Amino acid sequence: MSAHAKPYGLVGEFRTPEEAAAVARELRDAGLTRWDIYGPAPLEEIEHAVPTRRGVAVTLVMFAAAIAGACWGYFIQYWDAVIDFPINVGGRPLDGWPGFVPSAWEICALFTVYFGFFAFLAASRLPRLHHPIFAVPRFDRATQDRFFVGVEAIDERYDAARVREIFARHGVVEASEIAA
Amino acid sequence: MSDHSGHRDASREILDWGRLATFDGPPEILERARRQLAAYATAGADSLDRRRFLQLTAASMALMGLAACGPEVDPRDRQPYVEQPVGIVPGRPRYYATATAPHGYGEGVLIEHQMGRPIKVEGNPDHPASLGATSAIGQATILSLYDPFRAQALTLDGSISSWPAFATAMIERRRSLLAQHGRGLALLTGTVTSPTLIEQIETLRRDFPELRWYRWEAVDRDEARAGAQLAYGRPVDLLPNFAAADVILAIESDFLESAPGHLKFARDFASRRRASEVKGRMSRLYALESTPTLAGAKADHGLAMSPDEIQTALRRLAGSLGAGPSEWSGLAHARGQALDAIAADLRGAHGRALVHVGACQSAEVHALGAALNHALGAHATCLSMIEPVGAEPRESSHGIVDLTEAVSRGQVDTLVVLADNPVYGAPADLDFARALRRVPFSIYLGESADETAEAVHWHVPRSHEYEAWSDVRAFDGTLAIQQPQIRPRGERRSAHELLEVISGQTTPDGLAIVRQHWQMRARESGVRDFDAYWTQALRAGVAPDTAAQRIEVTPRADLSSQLAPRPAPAATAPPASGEPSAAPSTAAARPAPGAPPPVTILFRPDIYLWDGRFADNGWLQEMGRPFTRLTWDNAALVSPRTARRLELSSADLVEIDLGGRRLQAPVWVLPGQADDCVTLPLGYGRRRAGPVGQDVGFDAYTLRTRSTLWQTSGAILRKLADRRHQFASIQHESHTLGRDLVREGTLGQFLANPRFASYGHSDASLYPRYPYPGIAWGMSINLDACIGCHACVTACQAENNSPVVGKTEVIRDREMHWLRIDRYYEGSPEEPATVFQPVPCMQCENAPCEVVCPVHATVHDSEGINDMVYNRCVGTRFCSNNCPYKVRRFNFFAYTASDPRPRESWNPEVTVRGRGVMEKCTYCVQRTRTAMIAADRDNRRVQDGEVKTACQQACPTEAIVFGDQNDAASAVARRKASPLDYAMLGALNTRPRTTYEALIRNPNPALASNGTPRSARSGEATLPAAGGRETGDA
Amino acid sequence: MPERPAELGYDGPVIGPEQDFSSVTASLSDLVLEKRTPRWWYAGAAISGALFVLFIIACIWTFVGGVGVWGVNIPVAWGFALANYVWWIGIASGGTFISSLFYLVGSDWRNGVNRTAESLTLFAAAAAGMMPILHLGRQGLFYWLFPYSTVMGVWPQFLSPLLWDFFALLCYVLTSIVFWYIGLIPDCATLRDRATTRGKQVFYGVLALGWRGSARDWRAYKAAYLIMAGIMAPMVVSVHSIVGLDFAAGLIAGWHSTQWPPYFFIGALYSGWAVVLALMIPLRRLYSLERIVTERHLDVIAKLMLATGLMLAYCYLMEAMEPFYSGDPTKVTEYMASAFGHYGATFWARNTLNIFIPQLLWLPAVRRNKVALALISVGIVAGMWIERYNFVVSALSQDYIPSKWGYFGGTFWDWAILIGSAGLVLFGFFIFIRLLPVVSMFEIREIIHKRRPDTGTSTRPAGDT
Amino acid sequence: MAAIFTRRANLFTQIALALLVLGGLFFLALVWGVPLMNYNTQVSFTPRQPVPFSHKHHVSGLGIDCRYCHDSVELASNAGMPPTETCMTCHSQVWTNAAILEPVRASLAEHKPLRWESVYTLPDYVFFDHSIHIAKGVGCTECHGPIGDMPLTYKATTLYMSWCLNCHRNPAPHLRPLKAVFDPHWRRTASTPSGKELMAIYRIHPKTLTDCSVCHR
Repeated sequence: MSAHAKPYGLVGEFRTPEEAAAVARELRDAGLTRWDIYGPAPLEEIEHAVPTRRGVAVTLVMFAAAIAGACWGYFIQYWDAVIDFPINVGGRPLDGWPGFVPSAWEICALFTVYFGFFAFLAASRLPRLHHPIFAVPRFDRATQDRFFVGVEAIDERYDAARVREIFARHGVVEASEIAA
Repeated sequence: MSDHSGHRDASREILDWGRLATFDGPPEILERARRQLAAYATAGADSLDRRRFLQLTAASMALMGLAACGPEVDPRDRQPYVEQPVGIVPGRPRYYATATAPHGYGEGVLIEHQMGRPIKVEGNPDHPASLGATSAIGQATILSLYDPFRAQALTLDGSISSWPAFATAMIERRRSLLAQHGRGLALLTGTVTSPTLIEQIETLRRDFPELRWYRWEAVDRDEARAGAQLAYGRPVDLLPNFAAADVILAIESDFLESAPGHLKFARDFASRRRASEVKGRMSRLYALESTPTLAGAKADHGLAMSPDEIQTALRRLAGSLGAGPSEWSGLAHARGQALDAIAADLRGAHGRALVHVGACQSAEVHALGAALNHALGAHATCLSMIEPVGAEPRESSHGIVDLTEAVSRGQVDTLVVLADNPVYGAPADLDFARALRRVPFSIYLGESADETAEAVHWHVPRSHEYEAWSDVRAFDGTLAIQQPQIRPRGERRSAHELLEVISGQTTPDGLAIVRQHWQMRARESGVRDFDAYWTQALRAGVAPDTAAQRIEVTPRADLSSQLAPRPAPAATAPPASGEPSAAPSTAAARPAPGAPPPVTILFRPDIYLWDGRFADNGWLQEMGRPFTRLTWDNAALVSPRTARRLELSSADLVEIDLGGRRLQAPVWVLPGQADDCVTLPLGYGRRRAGPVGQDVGFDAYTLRTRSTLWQTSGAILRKLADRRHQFASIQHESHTLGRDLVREGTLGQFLANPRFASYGHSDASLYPRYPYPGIAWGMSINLDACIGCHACVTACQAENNSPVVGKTEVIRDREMHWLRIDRYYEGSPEEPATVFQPVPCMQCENAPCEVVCPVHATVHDSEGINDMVYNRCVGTRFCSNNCPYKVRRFNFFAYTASDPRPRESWNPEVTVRGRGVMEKCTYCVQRTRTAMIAADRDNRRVQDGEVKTACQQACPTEAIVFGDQNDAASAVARRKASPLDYAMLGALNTRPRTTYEALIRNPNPALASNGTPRSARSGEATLPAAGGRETGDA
Repeated sequence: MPERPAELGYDGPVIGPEQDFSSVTASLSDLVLEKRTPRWWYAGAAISGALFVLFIIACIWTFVGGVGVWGVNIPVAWGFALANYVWWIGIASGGTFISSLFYLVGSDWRNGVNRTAESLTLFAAAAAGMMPILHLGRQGLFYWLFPYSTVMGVWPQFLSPLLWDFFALLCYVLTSIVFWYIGLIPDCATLRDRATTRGKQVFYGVLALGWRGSARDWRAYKAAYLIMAGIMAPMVVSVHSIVGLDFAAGLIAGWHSTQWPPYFFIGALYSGWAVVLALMIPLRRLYSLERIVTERHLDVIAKLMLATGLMLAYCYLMEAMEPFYSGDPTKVTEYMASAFGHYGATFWARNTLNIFIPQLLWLPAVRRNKVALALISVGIVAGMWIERYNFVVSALSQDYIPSKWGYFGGTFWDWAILIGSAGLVLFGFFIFIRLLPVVSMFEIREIIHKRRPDTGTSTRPAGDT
Repeated sequence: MAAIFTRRANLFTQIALALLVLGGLFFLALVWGVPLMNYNTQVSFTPRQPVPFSHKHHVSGLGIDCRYCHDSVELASNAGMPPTETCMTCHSQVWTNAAILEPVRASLAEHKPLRWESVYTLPDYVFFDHSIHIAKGVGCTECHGPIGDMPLTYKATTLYMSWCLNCHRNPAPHLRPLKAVFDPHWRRTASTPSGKELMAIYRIHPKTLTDCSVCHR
């Protein structure tokens, strides 16, 4: 670890989600905000330990997209068939609204899924191939079987010593400070 | 297009001969046509250049002339005339009157021209043999005109020669002939009804006193002639009047299909059959026949019987009606009761009864017919007689047999063949080809390089009847001038021109020849202003009062004694020379022991190919035969019972053994065929023809001998084990299976309850009905009047650029006719009642096809026509699936691009469809739109009858009526007001604009049990269960 | 691996008890990263690849020659293409349905098979997507189904079932791609981190989009995934109902019936299950995944298949009852024709393969005999195609107008397209099992964790140095 | 562990994403834009002609009526291109040996038609009828642009179906009194009857004008 380079923060490696979650709770109580847990699967205890609104945000975006998609899907059909170029098709009424529903629904689904995907990427700032945290030793196991707690230095309540102490109390395998 | 029904003469013009379009150098044009069409085969815009080429460039005419010398023309070129012909308005059709003579007798036609190119044939309303209608063949003549495979080059012994060379040779020949007074000079013609030609022959006789004129038609009216000779002691032509007859007895009659004047006969007949109009005055038709005819199909009682039985039957009738010795009335006959009932009916209709005998019947039968007519008092009312229209050579013996003998005796050294392809059609036992080859100097004037052309020295290509000047007489003697519609291509010459060469004129001019003759006629009939007379005759298409004079003759009293005392056995056709003979057939083979019992063979012309002369016409080849529904094939037709007896089924191959002559033919089981009679349609199996006609079907002529031209007995059918033929039939199921397709009943039912056929009509719908305030095009089809002649189908094909797809595609059910005539059977397979039902697009107001199209390619217009927008179609084919009437056709391949016809022959008013596009009947929207624009230009409404659909215009029986059904006064509105009006499959609530008038039959109550029981919903009761496919199917 | 892991039994757990995060991660990602490409893979890829090439040739031939090279005609204007289409889209639906619906109901066995099912969906949907375009008369103009009117000023006709179908298929393909990919992201991250060569690291690294497994990201991820699943489930139903409407909305007597949407959807699930089984059984053996895709999985799907088969049987009965109940002669003739007429053979083949034989699944013995199960599944897959073929063709061949009855027969190119499209799907599948984990690793980890919340993680410090 | 991607990778990613988005937008632009480009529609393109015929000179300059040359325009679908004779009616008197008129004289002498390059080319499945448009008061310039002021004739309109529909859906603004139809410089004045009135006079029912069969047969 280099003293002069501005550090990204302190990252601790843990064996179990419970340990990581415990650390998280302490950090939260300590009022830190710029920290996160990195793990190989979405596990309840961790979810409970990490406060975030991203899920809600994504949900709202997708809901809006669904409404928008449905409306647009119906509107283009209605406008084309009834207003822009009305044609007598087999003696059926121009505004055959039941016939507009299927396409409208499909477009609604399309919008929902795609905006959901984009919302997820935006919420988690992906794609981002490079990230300082990848410098952490054995961080590759964050996607396999280990749990990492990373605390960012830019958090105004950040105090490397204190964090190390919390890590240690919860049986950290190794705590390493990495450059930004 | 529409206007000639109104102010007709204004729209018909005299062709400016000097300016006629020509097809010099066709190879370039055709080549380009094919290339260009192919280039656009895949796009809807495939015909893009073609139409500009046709319509937008005023110079396409000039171009025709220049194609040979000019470079390839950029399709984006606009080429104006250098000097614009007077009266030519680019984009406007013009009509020119002329006549066609498919069977030797004239039928007046008007030819529609676009930018100087003949495009479509219409009937000439002023011509007695047309009355505005055309036959299927008449419609198809335009395709023959454009047939790129017709001969163009004059050949000597098969190698290309030139006209001058021929002329010189001919002149030399002439000298030597003059020296010997024409000894050895022989002329072989077909039926000749052209006064000019007759005069020319007479002129020849002056130079060559010993000239001998022979006449031969493969399918001739010799029997009728001989019959008249026998009955009246002199040749006469009979003119039946079917409008006046209450009861008609048709003896295998051709009066609805091919007899001279058949179009008029059909019109008259129908005028007494449209039940909703004539009510109780509806006439009754009986038919006795060995093989089904259209007349038989329309008959209220059709009795199938062998030729012998027919003769016996006639004698029995003659006996009981006082037309013959009364003991005849006791003659034993299987259908005795029926015959007695018929006799009673005829007797009851004395003076309003008529007997008509088909050309294929023996002279005796014709004579008997004459006797019956006399006894029934028909002569005064329903039948008149005229001098024969066809010229009779004055030689006593003038048949092809005599010619062959003369040749073999070496008496002929110069033979001029004007007859149509005698080598192909001549009796098999003559070996005429060999004889012909022995003639030192032989000339053949033939349209294509056919079987005859290869057996002669000089083959002079014959110009098409629309390419040359001539004149022709109709069935009643009326004269019409044939004026060329287009300049002949290559070395083509007409018969007149050829004869002119023989009489010493090396550069003959057809116009001069004909005009000269007509000047003479005019002088005789004391016409002062000849030019006016000539112009008027050309414009009208008929020469005023040239109909033959009626003559009064009665059958000779001793007629019955003239006839053989006992009904002669079958196969009694006299030799072609014409005198009647009742001698039993000599060709009859003795059946070998153990062989299946012999059957009678009937030789009959094919209804469309006739004697084979139309074999090169794709439209006629692909036209479904009215009964068999076969295309691209003929078949040995056998009755269901005979088929069972011989363990045959349709498409089995059999070997027909007739006294040692063998022929392999596929079998088709045909309901209504007489038992133990096998019909072999003529005209197929051409060995040397164009790519269309060559080797299609089998050649029945190979069994036809001089003494058995029409029928012969003693043939053996041997089934060739496990070998089957693949037929291209366009209809596989022959019953309505109780579906609400055809509604019918008897006259009795109708009179009792006029609305008996209108039931089960629900207009209930969730949706409001779409309003059609302006014009509402509609069509009504009268099933009583439809005789199944297929003129409408051909007319539709001609008008709407429907391609010919060929046999393999038809086998795959991909034929392209927009209009089809369904043929359904009812009752017993032995003697079924036949129904013809024309099915165009129904133009449903609630069109199922439109709703399923994802791209708006088929939608409604404000007149209620179900538009088909070819250029918008992507080809999902859902519309066809969803059409309950199955009237939509799909371009599975680029049919139009591969169609050999030159592209300048397509109708420029209709898009030529490319590959992958759906198409269908549009009520000839190009015609309705043209008429509406014309009307709109001067702010008026379209008059009723101002626009006719192609099918309606061609129909000889006025079965199809089209017009604005919103206009209560219109013909169509009146038809639709009939109580018999019904919608096909009306229960589907598609609200078709095309409706039908239920079929009414007029059976003899005394015969109600016989033959054809039927109820309003006929079908369920009398029919075998689903899939009764006994008509067979390859 | 020579010695093969023992089976866990049909009532056993959905995951081997000894499995933990490290072991599943290792075994699954090694299949992709470490394992030498096995011979059977080359063989399979070669064969399916060859068929794929055949497919391409057949397509080109159809474009060049026109749909005339097929056996279609009037009246039978739709033939193989539509049967193939309905068949493939059905198979696709099955896949999506497994992964979405059973995700929503949270059944743990689903995590073992959803990845395979989804991948199958993808390729099947691709094959299905080809058919409607191929069968057009003028394939190049298919884009006219888009609402695009710059030049012509004309819009598509939105009341046409074909247009609904177009939208349904388009949206379905697009959405299932995303649904499939989003499920892959965390696993790609795992592969990125286990990859040993630079090439693989970059390849999977890019696919992983830099996924770090942050808890906050996981939350966004799960929210999106849950709602997607919630949308995909009804979407699958709608897509196949619309396919059913392509026929039900028609006037053809044999098609004009309200029961097709459910009928088609049930058929779709049925073929979906069958294909998953038919592929899973050999795959788990060849990749020795017995401890991860356990016999329990097979048992569950087999039971589901049996149940769906019974529903289908009910539909067949309704199909038979309707014409006779309505008494419409046309419908009756048409049904009789399809059952005993020209296409009778296909009718009975479908009943045998789809209804009669699968009844064997009542017997545990059969259900638990993997060979038998695989064979039955393959039979069902074939049977479903035959059902669609019979349905499309026989109804058209004999409808209202007897005079225009006619029959359809497939040409060489028809068969080439059918078999070739199978090549397309299988080839894609082979590529998939070589490049990506055949089982979703992170979802398996979830099960493991759920199973033993106390000892969710590795006991032995794997990979410690 | 060593990070797989350097910091630059993120930059690349962002660039790639940006390009992706731009590419998509560009594609859409093409789909909608390209068909409307003059290059595609040939609008304002002037084809080479055998003779540099100037409508400006003959129509505006000499005041020759359109129908003098296009004589079937009131009668038939086709406006008609003048036969060489027509040119020679004057040019046998004036400019008798002008070099640019050589092709015309040649045409008459060799009896070969002049080959004009077509300016307005309709696809073959479109059936346009001049006569009815003339009869309903649609002036030449509605489609042919300022033809009276064209030294060389160029294509003035796209001839796209959407362009046709503009007028067929709402004819009123495009109508003029019959006497003004052939006037290349006609302007609507206060005295000219309104489009509505003209529609009434001509009995034009826009509802029926968008029927497919009006133009496609």
